[in-house]
Amino acid sequence: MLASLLSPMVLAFLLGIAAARLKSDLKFPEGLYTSLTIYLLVAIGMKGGYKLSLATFDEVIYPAIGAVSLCCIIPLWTYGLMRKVGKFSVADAAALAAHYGSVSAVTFSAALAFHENLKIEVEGFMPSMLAMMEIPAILIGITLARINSDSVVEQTPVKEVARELLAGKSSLLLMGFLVIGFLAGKGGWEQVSPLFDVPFKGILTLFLLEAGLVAGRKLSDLKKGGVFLLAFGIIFPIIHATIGISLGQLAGLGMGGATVLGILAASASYIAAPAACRVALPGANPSYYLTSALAITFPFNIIVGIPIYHQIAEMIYH
Amino acid sequence: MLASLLSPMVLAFLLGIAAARLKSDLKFPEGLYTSLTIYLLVAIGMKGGYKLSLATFDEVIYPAIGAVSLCCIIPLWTYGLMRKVGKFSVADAAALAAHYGSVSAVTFSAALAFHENLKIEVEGFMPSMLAMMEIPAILIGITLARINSDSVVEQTPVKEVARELLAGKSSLLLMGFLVIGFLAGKGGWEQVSPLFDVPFKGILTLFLLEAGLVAGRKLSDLKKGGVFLLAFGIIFPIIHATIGISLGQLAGLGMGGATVLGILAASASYIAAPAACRVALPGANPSYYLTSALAITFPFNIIVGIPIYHQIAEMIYH
Amino acid sequence: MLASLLSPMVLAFLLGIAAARLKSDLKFPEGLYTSLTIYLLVAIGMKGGYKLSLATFDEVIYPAIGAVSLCCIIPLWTYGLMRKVGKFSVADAAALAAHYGSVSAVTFSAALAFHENLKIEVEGFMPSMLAMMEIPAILIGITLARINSDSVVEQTPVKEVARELLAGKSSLLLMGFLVIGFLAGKGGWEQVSPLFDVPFKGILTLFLLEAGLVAGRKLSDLKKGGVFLLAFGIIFPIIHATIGISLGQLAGLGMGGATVLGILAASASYIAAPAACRVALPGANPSYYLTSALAITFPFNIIVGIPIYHQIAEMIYH
Amino acid sequence: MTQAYLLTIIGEEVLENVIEKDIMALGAKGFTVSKVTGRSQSSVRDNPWDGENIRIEIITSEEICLKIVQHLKDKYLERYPMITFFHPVTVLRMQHFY
Amino acid sequence: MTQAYLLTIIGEEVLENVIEKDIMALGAKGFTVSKVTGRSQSSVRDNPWDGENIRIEIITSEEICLKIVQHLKDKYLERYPMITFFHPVTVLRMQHFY
Amino acid sequence: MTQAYLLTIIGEEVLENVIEKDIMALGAKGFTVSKVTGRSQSSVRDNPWDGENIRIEIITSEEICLKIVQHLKDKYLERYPMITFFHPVTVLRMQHFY
Ligand SMILES: Nc1ncnc2c1ncn2[C@@H]1O[C@H](COP(=O)(O)O)[C@@H](O)[C@H]1O
Ligand SMILES: Nc1ncnc2c1ncn2[C@@H]1O[C@H](COP(=O)(O)O)[C@@H](O)[C@H]1O
Ligand SMILES: Nc1ncnc2c1ncn2[C@@H]1O[C@H](COP(=O)(O)O)[C@@H](O)[C@H]1O
Ligand code: NA
Ligand code: NA
Ligand code: NA
Repeated sequence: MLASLLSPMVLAFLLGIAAARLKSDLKFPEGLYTSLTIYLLVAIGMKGGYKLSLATFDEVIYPAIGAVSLCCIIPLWTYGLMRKVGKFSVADAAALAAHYGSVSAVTFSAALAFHENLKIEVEGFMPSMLAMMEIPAILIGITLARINSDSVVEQTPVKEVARELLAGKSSLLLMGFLVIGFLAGKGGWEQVSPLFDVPFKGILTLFLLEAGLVAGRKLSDLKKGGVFLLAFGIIFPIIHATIGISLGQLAGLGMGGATVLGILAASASYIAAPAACRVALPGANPSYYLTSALAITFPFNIIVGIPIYHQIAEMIYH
Repeated sequence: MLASLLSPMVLAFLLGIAAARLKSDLKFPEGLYTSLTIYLLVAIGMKGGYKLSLATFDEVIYPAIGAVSLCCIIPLWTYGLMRKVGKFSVADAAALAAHYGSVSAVTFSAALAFHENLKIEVEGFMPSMLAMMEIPAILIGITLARINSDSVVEQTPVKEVARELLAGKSSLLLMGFLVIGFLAGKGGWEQVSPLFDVPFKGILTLFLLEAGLVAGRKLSDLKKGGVFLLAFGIIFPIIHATIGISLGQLAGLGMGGATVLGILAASASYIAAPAACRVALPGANPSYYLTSALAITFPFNIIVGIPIYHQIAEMIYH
Repeated sequence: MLASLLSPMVLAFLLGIAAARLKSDLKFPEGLYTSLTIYLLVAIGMKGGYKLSLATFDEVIYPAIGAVSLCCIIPLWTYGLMRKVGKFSVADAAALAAHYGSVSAVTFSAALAFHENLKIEVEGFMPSMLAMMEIPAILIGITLARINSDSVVEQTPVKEVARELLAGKSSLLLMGFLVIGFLAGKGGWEQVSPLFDVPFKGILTLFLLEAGLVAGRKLSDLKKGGVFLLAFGIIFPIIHATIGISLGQLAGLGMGGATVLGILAASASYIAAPAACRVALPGANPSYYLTSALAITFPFNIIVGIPIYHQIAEMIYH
Repeated sequence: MTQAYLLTIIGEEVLENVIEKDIMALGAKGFTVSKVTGRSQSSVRDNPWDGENIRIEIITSEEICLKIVQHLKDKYLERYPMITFFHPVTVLRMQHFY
Repeated sequence: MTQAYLLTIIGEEVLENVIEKDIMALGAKGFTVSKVTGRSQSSVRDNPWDGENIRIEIITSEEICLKIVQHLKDKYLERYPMITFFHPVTVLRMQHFY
Repeated sequence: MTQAYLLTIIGEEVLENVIEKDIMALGAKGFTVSKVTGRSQSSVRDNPWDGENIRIEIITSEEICLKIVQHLKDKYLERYPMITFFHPVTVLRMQHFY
């Protein structure tokens, strides 16, 4: 656990938070942020596709069913909880459901790096789970809002929203390069792995530095979210992770793979979901969903969540 | 041929085209596009210069004569054809001549990657051919316009245009790093090859993704160019490639090198030529030259042209 | 010495100068410049921190005392000289003192690359000297301006300026990643060294190309600085380097480490100092401090200074 | 030289495409876009996580300007962080703009 | 639709934060920022080494506009490369701006 | 505070240097440049392959403004995708601008 805290990735994230608190003038150029995002999605997709080409259908199908179930159920209970207990508006509850049902590619990457450092094997096809889990929850969240709101202002049909999500940059890169990695196979992978594999953790370190800068600035918004959101943003990921790990075990994944599935369940989206919600749920207040996803759940997962879920997996598997 | 279609480079290009057709919001930040361009030119130049330092004068001189002849003749007949058969205006014909006489560094890179994958040797000094072939055709195109147009509005003397082209970013980087690679030799190359050689194909993959995004958007302009331009943009590269390969054989190049020379002849410029034509031939309509260079010839070369030229070379050489 | 001139780094710098003189349209996108800067600072810091974790307190403490003394004394005599001999205003003299007392991370990187090429060992903890030497001189320069100027317009307390400097991006990244490298140790370093170590010299080559572009444009400002500044910008670095090398020997550094300490003393800041002076010393004219730091001392150090200081060190050590 | 109106819209980046489609449909002949960041009492739009803004500028006739403004008011202004304003400018080649 | 003022400030990037703090303290309700480069007889601000400029735009009432202008004049205009200018614009939702 | 003119030119990036040289030669004392993209019925200028646009802004006297406009009209407007427009603004430190 201490070893995990002392990884360059986590330390860079903490440095970013510290820099933001110190009001540092450190700022990543906007182009660099976007470039790093493109890199991470391409690299995850490409490697995952190549690894998927090495896996059998039987290995992949049960984890896939588990993954899709997770991201269909999580938004449902998140929505219910937010409405009943949290007293959030329909739009806000739906947006939170979309974010927590969807997944974070960066948390996923940090999870892979964590396991690599501990030399625990993770099934190579896990990036395909990441790709499958990104979009359904967002569609469910938006649909929940439409069903439950009498004043549906946004008329875009759900089908159109689905098309936009599939063509949205994060899923397009992830799924596109899954396919490319799959088709290009070993020969193709070897041509590009010096860029997409070897320096991956270094790039992730830079990205987490930037993520820390933003998370640190958002810490001052924590009070806007209130105690409820703070508790939710920490407790629910733990619950989701536990369910995810158990489902992963059921689906025949090894401990590493199951932990990563748990971490996917525990993570909240920060690229696809916010963009979709801005357009489809303008009535939802970004303070709620961005604060909880970015300033609570994301740092929690990166810093202490991942090691905790690893402990939970150890308990479940032994 | 299928192996070539399934390379990550070609697949990324196809993904870019698909993304554009799906109206994806994927967009490379402008700084990333420029950075990738700088990288490719520096990397090609540096490696070519180092390889040139290993070659003898005799090896290089005949291919060089062949290369320069190619890029002096191609614009002449292209201009004639465009005026006579295509009925284009002087400015449009001259701009097309400049583009097709000049060369594309990215097509060149794809050609190198193609040969590397097939483990066919290519003379290391070929980047110096790329550098030599970039500018002459553009100057010829612009001169043709001046000679043939009575209403020469643009008074900049050709000498000044030549200076600007030589100092233009693509030729400056390419030729500058050819010299640097030559002077720095093996010791210098080893210091920078981890950046300029090892991840090269990965960077090229990203660049072709971006190129695909633009080519895909331009597909809808195809009709503006008309059937003539479409036919020209496919047939002439094949003719130019065949001539280039034959000249390469005459000049003593191996099959790999001759194929690459053919591909250079077949390729159309998309960095230096458009910039120069905007300034020196404002009367030329970018829809024609950009559409044919970027939406017809470039994709054709990347996807099926290179393997076809390879087949032609096999026939010529065996 | 010739070998040093023919390194890709130095040649790229010269190419940049040439491009600027030829009025090339080559221009790095602003985001690329900032990204390269972030990379260099992170990479230097991270590697230095890791190497520091391998060193003993006794090895580091005397060089550290030497380094801090250097950057406290240099601004004092620079200020005196500028006022008395150069007849500069209080603000201009103070700004020059701040710049020459502080250090340049890029000159430092070039010095490391120079020694690596000659296979001369340099103590791995030298980046911590770089980090320590960045800020004190800037604070001293600003304080000198306040003490000596009756019309102190800028009321920001020095304490506030110090806080801003410490949280300023260059020192934050350098010191932050020193700590991260130190804490993450060998395991951490191995995770990120494919990005932060292996391609380092290639990145430095790109950065020096950009630096050359700016230095080349500034050459035309040389006359604004006058003969005095020209002489100062060349002679003082030599003096500072000699003192630095001697102090390094006294402090027990090997010849490589001492030379690098000398080079730090000889170098002038170009990230932290200009930014701080713009805010705290608006009365100082950037033509003076930027011209001398960027168009005189920086090129001098990169091109001929480093080999000269190496010769001086040879003399002192043998 | 003729009098025309310069209409400026500042709003969320994610809306760029829809707004552009709307204004062209309402009769604008062209537009210019730049990336901006911004802050107001209700929005922080200065980093890629929260999202950034775009500024769309349209030179057009008074009539089309008012039509676009009305459309923005109906469709976006109450629901998204967005502002819009306009003022007269002198242009050359008026046939270019309306 | 009401009349308001669009005040533009063009100055050094390094001053962005302090200027923003100042204008909010003087009563502005928001602002928009973009990166620009520039040149004048006394400044070259078109590369990251010399530093680049920012343009800050504020829509506000005439009164606050003049207050900010006065403040800029006192605090910055004589000491930094900076220019400022303003003109009236028509805005929607005036309560948004002052 | 004096009245001056803010002249805006939007055109192709590749022309940046020549236009800047021209306007300084015609008497402008400075200018500000930003990167923009744009579209019109005859141009798509929103990606680096087609090329992007720049916006050049010049604060100057009415006289020099009109001189520059005339020059643009003669030299560029009919041949390049380019628009230009101007309007009066209030400036401080008028000696700065003309
Ligand atoms: N008073 C103002 N002056 C200039 N820009 C503003 C102002 N208020 C808002 N903006 C811009 O408009 C965007 C949306 O504003 P709002 O709808 O107030 O959240 C902000 O992010 C700013 O970029
Ligand atoms: N006449 C002008 N027109 C437009 N922008 C100007 C003008 N003069 C100065 N600027 C801008 O204001 C910045 C500071 O100007 P200055 O205070 O004259 O050095 C310059 O870098 C330009 O971006
Ligand atoms: N009506 C308009 N409103 C705002 N910007 C325009 C307009 N028309 C053209 N532009 C801008 O001016 C550039 C050149 O326009 P054009 O000469 O019409 O091709 C375009 O790419 C746009 O950036
Ligand atoms: Na989740
Ligand atoms: Na060609
Ligand atoms: Na120094």
